[in-house]
Amino acid sequence: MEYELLLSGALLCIGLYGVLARRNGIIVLMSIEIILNASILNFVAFSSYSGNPSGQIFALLGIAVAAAEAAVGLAVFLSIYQTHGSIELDKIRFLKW
Amino acid sequence: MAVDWELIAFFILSAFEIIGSVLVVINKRLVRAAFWLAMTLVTIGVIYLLFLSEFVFLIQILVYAGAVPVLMVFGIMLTRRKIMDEPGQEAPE
Amino acid sequence: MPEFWINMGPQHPMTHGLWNMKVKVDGETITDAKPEIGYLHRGYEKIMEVREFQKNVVLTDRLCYVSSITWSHAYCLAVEKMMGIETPERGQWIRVISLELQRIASHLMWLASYGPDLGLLTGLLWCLRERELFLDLIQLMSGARMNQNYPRVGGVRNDLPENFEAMCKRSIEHFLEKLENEYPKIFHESKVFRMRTEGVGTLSAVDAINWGVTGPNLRACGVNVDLRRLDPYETYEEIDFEPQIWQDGGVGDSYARFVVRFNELRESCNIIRQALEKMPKTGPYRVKPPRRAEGEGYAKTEDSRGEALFYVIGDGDDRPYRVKIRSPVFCTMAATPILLRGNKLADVVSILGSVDVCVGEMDK
Amino acid sequence: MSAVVRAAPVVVSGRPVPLIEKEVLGGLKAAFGAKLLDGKVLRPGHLAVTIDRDDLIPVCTYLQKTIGFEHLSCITAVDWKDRFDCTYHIENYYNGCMVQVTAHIPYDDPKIKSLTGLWNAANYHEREAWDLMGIEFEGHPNLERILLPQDFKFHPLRKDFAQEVDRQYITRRKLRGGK
Amino acid sequence: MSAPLIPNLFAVCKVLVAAIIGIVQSIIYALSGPIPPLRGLGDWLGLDAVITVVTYLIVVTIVVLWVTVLNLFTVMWVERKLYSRLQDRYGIMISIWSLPFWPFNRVHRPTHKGLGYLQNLADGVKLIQKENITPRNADSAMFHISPVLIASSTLMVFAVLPWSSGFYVANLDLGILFILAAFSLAPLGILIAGYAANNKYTLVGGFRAAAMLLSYSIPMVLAVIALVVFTGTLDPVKIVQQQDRPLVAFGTTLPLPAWYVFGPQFLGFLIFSVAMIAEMERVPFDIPEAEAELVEGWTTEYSGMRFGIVFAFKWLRMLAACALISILYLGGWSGPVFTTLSVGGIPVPIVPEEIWFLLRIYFLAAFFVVLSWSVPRVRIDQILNIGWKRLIPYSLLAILVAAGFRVLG
Repeated sequence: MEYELLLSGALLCIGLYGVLARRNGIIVLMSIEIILNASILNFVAFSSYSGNPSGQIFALLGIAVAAAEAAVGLAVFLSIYQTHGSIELDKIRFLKW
Repeated sequence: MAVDWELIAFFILSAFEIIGSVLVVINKRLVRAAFWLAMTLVTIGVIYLLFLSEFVFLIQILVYAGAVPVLMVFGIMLTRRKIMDEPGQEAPE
Repeated sequence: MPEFWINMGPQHPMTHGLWNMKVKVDGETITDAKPEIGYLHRGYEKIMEVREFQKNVVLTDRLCYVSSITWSHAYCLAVEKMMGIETPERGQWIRVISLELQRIASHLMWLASYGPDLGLLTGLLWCLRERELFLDLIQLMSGARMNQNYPRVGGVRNDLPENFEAMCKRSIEHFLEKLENEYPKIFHESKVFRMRTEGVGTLSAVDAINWGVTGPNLRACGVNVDLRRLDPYETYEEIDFEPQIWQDGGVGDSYARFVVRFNELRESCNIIRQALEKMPKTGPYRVKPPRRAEGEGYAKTEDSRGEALFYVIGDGDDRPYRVKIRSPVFCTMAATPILLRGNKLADVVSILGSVDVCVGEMDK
Repeated sequence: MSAVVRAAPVVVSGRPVPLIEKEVLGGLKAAFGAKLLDGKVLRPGHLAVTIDRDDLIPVCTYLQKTIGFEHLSCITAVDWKDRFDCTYHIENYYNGCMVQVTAHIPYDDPKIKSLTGLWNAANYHEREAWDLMGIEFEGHPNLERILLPQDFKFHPLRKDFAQEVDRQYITRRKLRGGK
Repeated sequence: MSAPLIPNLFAVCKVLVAAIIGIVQSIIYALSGPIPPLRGLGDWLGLDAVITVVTYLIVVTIVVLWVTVLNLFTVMWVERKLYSRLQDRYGIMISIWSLPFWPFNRVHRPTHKGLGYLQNLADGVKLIQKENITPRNADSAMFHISPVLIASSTLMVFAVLPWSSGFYVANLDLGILFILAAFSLAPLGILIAGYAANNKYTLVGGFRAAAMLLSYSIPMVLAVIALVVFTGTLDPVKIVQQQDRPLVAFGTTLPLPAWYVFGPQFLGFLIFSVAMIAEMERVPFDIPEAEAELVEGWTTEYSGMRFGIVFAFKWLRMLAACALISILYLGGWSGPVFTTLSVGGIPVPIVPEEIWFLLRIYFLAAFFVVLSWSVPRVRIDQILNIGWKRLIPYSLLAILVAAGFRVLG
């Protein structure tokens, strides 16, 4: 049990590092995917150890949300790219138009 | 000699998982990052399989590993201009 | 999505020959196009200045390698007009037959290459199969399949062989049967084919005339211009045929160009049949041309791709002083940017395939 | 209203009209008079006029706009060693009449007005004439080499461009290896 | 109700492997007199886990060979012969007589006169000899990895695809879902290949592949969902068993098998077939490698056997797609049984299930071949329109219809 928690914590830390340290928007999006995966892993692990299938249902919900989030995030980054010509996050100083 | 094969498999997969996700966040080339992301997603799906939740595993591969990295690479292609202009400008960051 | 240029050519499955179509795409939509030609420029106009009148026929054969006879015939006609000689009647009829046979062969080659352009390889094989019939007829008539060297200044090289008429009729019967029953199944009766061709590459009649687009491409815009009617040469006056025009609507798209060419196949068969009926069975087919000539002569003929114009100037020597070749594809190529703009990348093949590009005559 | 005057650019019919060339020539002579250096009927449906290069634009505008010669078929540049000739074949699709307008250009100043304002078709023809004969068309939007490479230095159709003046025979002696 | 030729591939192989390992074990035990440490090796070989692992390896090898060597070559041969017939030509004709090393070759025997089954082998040999070119500025690692990705994801399909009720590697409860998941992995490889080759044609081809495959995997999955509503299971063997009975409709027994095509699932069958043509990248929908405008699409820069792999796995996907359609809608391997022989007490069916299944697969393949060689290619915007505006609403309708029939009985 503790191993799964360790793995999920490690994934969370790696994803947080990616979100905080990298400037490229798409890498940030990928890091968010990794964080989401860490939480879904927890859901599945707890459901497996407790024998309660509702954790798996949460996992399925999380997967669907993550896929939708990736699509929406990419759409946002594409429009940012079209207006700013870049997806470097620290170069985008204003989000007005 | 009772070897916990599941634990060994879990350790191997976790090693893959952590190496892959580290490679995702430190990679300079975005397409490689997307490839490693796909690998971590598939690996985590196999970890779900260790927890005897096949359905989550299959949905993970079908939706997550099948669609999300493709979307990522799609976005990478659409936002990289350098390859269009002059061949060979593989963009670092 | 950034815009970028895509080179379609010089080595590309789309280009039937060597030319480079630079296409600027925004995603899949074409925003600009630029043809780059000249890869096959052989300096014909210069070479022809140092060869005698008769010997240039060999060169003009090679202007377009799929419709040799029409080109060398246009050259011979121009030289005859400059010299002021007239082909005997049987020679004219033989020329008409050979021209129409060559036109069918050329159009079939176009149709054959249009198939793979749209991803329909079966069309290629079927059209080449029927093209063999006409190549055999041409071979029977002139002795060669590709560069016939058949028209002469003042007539044609040799008379028709004995059983030519019967074989010609039989081949045409066979071909017409295929044309009516088989080809529509994979071409214009196919829904996907119409989806690919209808509404792409539209060209209005005013634009087409202004850009100098001629031939079937112009008739596909709804303009009733056929030089066989408008400025009859040889014996086309005596033949009853209908120039094929796109009737429905003023703008010509790829489908209109397809339909016009496809109907021209049928119409050419009709012309050949009439010519076989009406031609005198015996008689001279050639007059001897003078060796030297002075003056100028021009001939415009309806080539299989458009208006072929030869303008020959002689200065009293036995060689032409200046020969100008007007290639229809050369002028159509100038209009391709306005044909392509606004369409999708996949329509480049559908449009450029339908205008029937022959690089040999374009680059001279 | 004669069959000549037809300003609408879209043609519906295409049959030769007899004696059209005399009518066109008469109209041209009436409109330009002495500016036509030469004007003659060559064949039925075909006439040739000669003008100076300054009159090119008016004559062609008259031909296109007034009497409906809508098709610029060909532009030919000829090197006569003392002058250049630029010959325009302009055709009327309605009645099948073709006018051959020849403009004289002096040898040392090969320049002439561009016709791209009237016919878009003139674009490629003029580029070709510049490429091969070196006649400069003033007002052309994009006058660069078209058939020859961009870095080609000469205009090969001129008569002084080095060419093989010998007849292109292969004699039996040559075939056997002699001179 | 015919029977399979192989009752259970895994069990058969396990018996064989156990027998062989038993022989090896007895040899080792015999040798362990002079060399005592070998006894431990013998004991280890006798473990059940070792036998299972070895059996799995052997079963996977058998299925891969069966798929690639036999069925891949046959389906390629079917396609090439069939479209040659369609185009009035002979097609492939290299036979064993024309191979240079064939010892019984007579001198004046015409070499190109034969069935042509070996032509694919000859083409493969030719491709192996060719140079593998990597473009200079390509992202070389990704460029090399993507054929592997495509090939492995395609072979994953055959891990759970049953060839009869006994001929499979593993039978999962969620087998159909696994197959669809494996199918959905290939676009990533295609996209990476298109990006990594550093070529505009491959880039545009990759775009098109991603856009098309994403839009067509949705109706594919939706059609399967409609079927699942109807069947209540995702196990391919059970789905086939459900279809292996006569069709009862309106209270009468019709002279038809109860395939899911004949009924409310017909719409789903059409949608699934169209989506599968797109997955196979065959001609009406082969815009990712439209050879007319993009030279070879995303496979432009591949050469040598890498191109061969990419190319051959297109046919493998076609094979898998035909098998899937057949399992889901056309009754799989169910077929009439004529008689069974008895060979040494073991009943051997004369026309076993595998034959029925292969017949159905090749018939479907022939249908797709004829279809794809008689229509032109569709444009990218049209193909996306068909996918998003037609197929997805229709597949939702199919789900509704299936649910309605399920509720009303």
